[in-house]
Amino acid sequence: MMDNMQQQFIEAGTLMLAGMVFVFAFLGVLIVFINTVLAKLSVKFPDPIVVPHSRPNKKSKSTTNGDISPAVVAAISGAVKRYRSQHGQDK
Amino acid sequence: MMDNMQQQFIEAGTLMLAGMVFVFAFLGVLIVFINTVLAKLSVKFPDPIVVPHSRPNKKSKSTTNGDISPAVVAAISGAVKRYRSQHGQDK
Amino acid sequence: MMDNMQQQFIEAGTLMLAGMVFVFAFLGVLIVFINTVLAKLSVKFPDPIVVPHSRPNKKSKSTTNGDISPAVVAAISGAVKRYRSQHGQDK
Amino acid sequence: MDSLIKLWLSTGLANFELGQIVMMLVGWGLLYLAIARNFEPLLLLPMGFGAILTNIPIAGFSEVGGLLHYIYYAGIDTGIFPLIIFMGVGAMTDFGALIANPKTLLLGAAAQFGIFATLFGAIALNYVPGIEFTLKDASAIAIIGGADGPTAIFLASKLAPELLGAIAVAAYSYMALVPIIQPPIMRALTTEEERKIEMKQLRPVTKIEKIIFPLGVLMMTIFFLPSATPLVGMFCLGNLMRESGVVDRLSTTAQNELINITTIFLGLGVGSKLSAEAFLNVETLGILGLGAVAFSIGTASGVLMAKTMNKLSKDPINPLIGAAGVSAVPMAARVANKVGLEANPHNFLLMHAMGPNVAGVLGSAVAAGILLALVGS
Amino acid sequence: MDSLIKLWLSTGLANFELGQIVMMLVGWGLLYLAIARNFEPLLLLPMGFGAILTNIPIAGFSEVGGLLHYIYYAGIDTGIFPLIIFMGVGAMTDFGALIANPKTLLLGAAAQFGIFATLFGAIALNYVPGIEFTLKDASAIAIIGGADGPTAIFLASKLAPELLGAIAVAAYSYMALVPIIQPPIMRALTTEEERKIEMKQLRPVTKIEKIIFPLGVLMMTIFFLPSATPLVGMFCLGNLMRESGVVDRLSTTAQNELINITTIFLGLGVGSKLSAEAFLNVETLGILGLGAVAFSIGTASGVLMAKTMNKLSKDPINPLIGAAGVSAVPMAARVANKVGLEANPHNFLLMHAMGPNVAGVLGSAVAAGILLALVGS
Amino acid sequence: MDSLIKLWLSTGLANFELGQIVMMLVGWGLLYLAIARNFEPLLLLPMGFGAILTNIPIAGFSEVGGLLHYIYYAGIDTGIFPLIIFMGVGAMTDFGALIANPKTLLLGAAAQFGIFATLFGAIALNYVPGIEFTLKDASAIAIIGGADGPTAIFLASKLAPELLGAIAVAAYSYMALVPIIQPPIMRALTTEEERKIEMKQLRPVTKIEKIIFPLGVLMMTIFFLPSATPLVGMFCLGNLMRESGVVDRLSTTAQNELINITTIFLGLGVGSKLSAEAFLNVETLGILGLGAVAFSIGTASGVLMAKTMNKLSKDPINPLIGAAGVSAVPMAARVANKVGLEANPHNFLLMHAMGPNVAGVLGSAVAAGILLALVGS
Ligand code: NA
Ligand code: NA
Ligand code: NA
Repeated sequence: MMDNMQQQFIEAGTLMLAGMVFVFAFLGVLIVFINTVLAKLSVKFPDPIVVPHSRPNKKSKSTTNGDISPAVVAAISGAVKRYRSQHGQDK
Repeated sequence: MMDNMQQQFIEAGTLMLAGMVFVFAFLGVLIVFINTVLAKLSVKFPDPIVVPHSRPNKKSKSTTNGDISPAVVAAISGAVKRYRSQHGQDK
Repeated sequence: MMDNMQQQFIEAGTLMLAGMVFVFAFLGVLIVFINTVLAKLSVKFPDPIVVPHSRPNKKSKSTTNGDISPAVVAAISGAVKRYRSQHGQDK
Repeated sequence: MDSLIKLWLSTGLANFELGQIVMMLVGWGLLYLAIARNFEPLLLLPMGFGAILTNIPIAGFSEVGGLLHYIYYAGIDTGIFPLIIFMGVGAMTDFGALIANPKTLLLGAAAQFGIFATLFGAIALNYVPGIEFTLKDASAIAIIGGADGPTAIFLASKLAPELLGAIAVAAYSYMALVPIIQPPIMRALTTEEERKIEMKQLRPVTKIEKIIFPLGVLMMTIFFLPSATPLVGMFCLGNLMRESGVVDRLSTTAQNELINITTIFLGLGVGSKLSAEAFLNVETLGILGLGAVAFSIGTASGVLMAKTMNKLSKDPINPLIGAAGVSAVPMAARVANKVGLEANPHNFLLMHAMGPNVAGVLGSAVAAGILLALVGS
Repeated sequence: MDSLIKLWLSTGLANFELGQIVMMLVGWGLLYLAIARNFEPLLLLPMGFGAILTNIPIAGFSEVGGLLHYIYYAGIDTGIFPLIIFMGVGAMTDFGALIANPKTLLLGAAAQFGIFATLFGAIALNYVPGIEFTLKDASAIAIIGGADGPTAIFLASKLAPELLGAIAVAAYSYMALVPIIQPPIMRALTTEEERKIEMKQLRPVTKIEKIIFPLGVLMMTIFFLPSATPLVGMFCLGNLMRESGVVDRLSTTAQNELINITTIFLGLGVGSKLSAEAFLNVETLGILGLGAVAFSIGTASGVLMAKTMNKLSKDPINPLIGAAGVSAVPMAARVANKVGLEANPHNFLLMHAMGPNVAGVLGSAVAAGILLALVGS
Repeated sequence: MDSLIKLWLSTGLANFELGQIVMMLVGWGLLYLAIARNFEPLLLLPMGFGAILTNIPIAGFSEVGGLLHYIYYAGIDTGIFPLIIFMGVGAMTDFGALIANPKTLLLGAAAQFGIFATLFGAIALNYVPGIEFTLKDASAIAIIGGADGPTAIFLASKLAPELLGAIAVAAYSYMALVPIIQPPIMRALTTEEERKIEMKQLRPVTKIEKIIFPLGVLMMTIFFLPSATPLVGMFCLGNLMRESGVVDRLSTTAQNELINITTIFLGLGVGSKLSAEAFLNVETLGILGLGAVAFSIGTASGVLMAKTMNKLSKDPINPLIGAAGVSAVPMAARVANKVGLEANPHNFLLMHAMGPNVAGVLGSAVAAGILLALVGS
């Protein structure tokens, strides 16, 4: 039985060693991948420059219902501002 | 065969009796439960007093998309009021 | 083997013929169905005449969350218009 | 030529049997009721469609390899679909009105007399030649009086699967007919004065009460009636998800997409039991008749119980809300409200009727558990 | 040390077979088409991903106990996933344009010649050494000409499951290529004058017509072609849920969450059939070639039919809308609109092309039913 | 009378066994933690409920024919539910912070020492009488240190299904306890100066990088560790659906309805493994103890690694973000941010901590793959 325990400890130790080496190696290679492949790709295919407020517009495409066009959003924002200034309310 | 019918009627009658007694007993105990346990709990853990319009705000959390902040809702309500008063429209 | 091929060609040809005849017959009967049954029904049960903006109202019932009442929509539209005219912005 | 004969032999026209034609007309009738009359369309539309599909000659929808076969055996024979629906209904149910006025639980109890009286009636129908209901059959039929669709389907799938189609048709049809069946009974059993009774406003109910309530119901069911725990348990799970406030995204999904998806398949699967052999017999007529009786007795019991309580209670109780004890949420509560308004235009009974209404859901789940425990094994 | 060897032996690198590498590249190619070229990404993205997963050495995705194994046998082998998708597509389809101009059904019929001509071509390919298509194989391949994904997957799963992967790849790839394949054929077969033809505005269609239409289609299918009722039936159920207006929550779920969930799993499951043994052979080349032929013949048949009808009809018909008869909704209708605008900038054909477009969906479902009836058993 | 005895014999009260009562209390405890303490309620609420249901006497929820039996064998024994959840998590994960600062992957790697040290500890526990963990058991227990629920459930269902309940309870409880377990360790291992370190703002990450990243991770897993491809593959599929931008409707569904539906059933199914025989033994105590150890070691390893890197790197690295390497997304990152703010109110570490946080998810999926590869067969 003690033999058995010793055997198990050896197996567990080997697992620990092999496991940690592998995890570091794997994620380490991923670092190299990011620093080489992805870095090159980001230079070669930069994001198109977009007017800031067109981003949320594109995101909202993914929601299937209840889309609100940016114009309406702008109008609402304006309404909020005026409403606040008229009512002197902040929250 | 008539014997069989009689037998079935007895079974059905017993079921009816046992069933109604049980249903009343069960829901009756539930009344006691509400009047004792729940009543005590409601005294011991009263709802926190909340500003009325914070409720809908909390509800809207559960919808994952398309949330509108309370400030915007307030602004829209304001806009609605002004719009109505300007246009003399009611529905 | 060549016999077999010839046999297959005959089968394929029959399929082609029977298939196209059937497809035309089927969709042809459907034309008759539309021109007779549906035409009569549309005369007998015309759509109720509705005020244009009550339609979208009814549609919006089907979306379970985030409904906006037509009054609010009208108010928002109004707000948009005023916002645009005030800011001279078009997009 | 050979091909044309084969094509002809594969048409429906060449293979129709009379029973299939009749059952297809039944399916059409259900679609008509759902679409033109707005009879419980969420279930009757897919169910009527399923009835049509299952009776198509040759197509084999309900045979091994057919779509409806898979749906039925995966979702209904196992009881999974009605239980998911019940979880969703639990997530949609607000027990506030019941907790504020717990006496209304007695109304929900009284209305279950519709179930047990019908059980007796179903056995009595065995005098009719051609009808031979076992006690299991009679129990499955009686549950129609519970006016609760998923409960009826769940119990029928356990006790009398061959009657499932007829029972579901009866249950949902009569639930849709609640606004027609109930008012005359309600008016006959109450006086004008009684119908005018206004009730005290309900007290506000705290969050902690709403959270503990489903847990208490669950514990009582575990202690006293384990056979009801599938139904009551899933119902309480849904209600706990709703009231706990910590899993709103699960509660929202249970109330919407999950219950919608399950409803489509439940309807199709139930419809697949509407085959000629299973439906076109004198037993179905008996079931339809008993269903009407069950609803009427349930309504009457609820009203009479409420009359009695009104006499004994210090706070006034409008007897009309007793009719809501049959469940059929929220239709029965609306009917009580409407009949009340006819007598007294300032009398809004809706919230008061919601108490017995949701009590009726619990009551019929309990009744189903009793039938399972005593007749099921 | 032992452990390291075991670890090495469990890597993919130590176990790759050539076929798996090639098929993984095919998977990558599909992802590229989906993401970079926007080729039917809703199906090709999960399908390409499934192709990669199924070819991972050791991982056993498509063996007993593997995820893709369960997905394939539960959803595709049974036909359930394509039928659910078809229900969702039905709930998204508006038959208004077709009902307003029923003659366009003939265009949807004509375009199905692409299917039957390809069937002939598939048999002819048996002259090529290494290719041996049975009549079932040929039928499953021919349905690519229907330009309808779920129909192709459904039929292939019934008639030739071992060709399912190649058929799905071909069907979706060519559907994505519609804007490239169709215009030259359309221009070659029409004159500038014909392309300029403006069509009469469509009459409004009433609600009752839209409700009865799917029911009429269902009845005709039941009478004349029961083997097509799984596809047509589920399509009509979806459309009825949409148009009836009484089950909006079911219709919304069928069009959104339910079809989305099913699409993810359908794509993965179809991708799992892209194994080296099943895909890397001369038959796949044949299938890809035949697919292109099928689309071209279907397009040409539709255009020629429209030309003929334009000559015979009192109301002008722009032959370009005939090309939309292949289905590939709504892409083919948009292509017709675009080619029409090139010839006449005031000519908006989109709504007119939607008629033959949805007629093509019905047409290829009917064609699939015929093939199942005559070749399936 | 007979009927009453039968009814009594069918009550829970007449049939309770002690173990069931204790396990029901465990279920109540989980509900309490979920609702009152907000401990990972999305899983612990359905799981606690499942624990109550499975221990109801007579009801047979987890026997053949019972709801939880179907849920467990269809969704958890097959591994399908955790994989669907992982796909949804992938669709919710933004790898931007990780790509912008790839060195943080080393922190995610270091924190996995919590897993492997616990494996050693689990074997050491075999000295305790009554505990006999095989290497498979030990591996399944150790994965608790990965602080990732679906990974733990997936691995336990493969390596030690009889321990699944205890492992899931431990994993989710400690994940909820992250804000209590981690800060003391973080403070003990860092100096005030180190905690004040401000990090350089992250560079913007382009769309192409975010699209290629999950594909690169997938390829590496295929090459080096196929046994991890179910977990990593589904995660990358979800992430690709998110970042590709061409299948937004699939991505939205994967992040919302699909993951919600699966979470309800996963919780119920895991709860069904909380039976007295499986849970009420000294092994469970061992597992709970080891879980705490695993979290602590993982946290410490991450912090120490970050300290070392800070000394070697030219850009400053705040050692607190190392603690986020255990995953427990996004709680651990928030804890790092909070402890950082205590030391320096202008120091916002949240985005910086997201890098090691998502790296920890990959790290523990890789660790799970290693354990499957070396111990699984
Ligand atoms: Na009831
Ligand atoms: Na087509
Ligand atoms: Na981790």
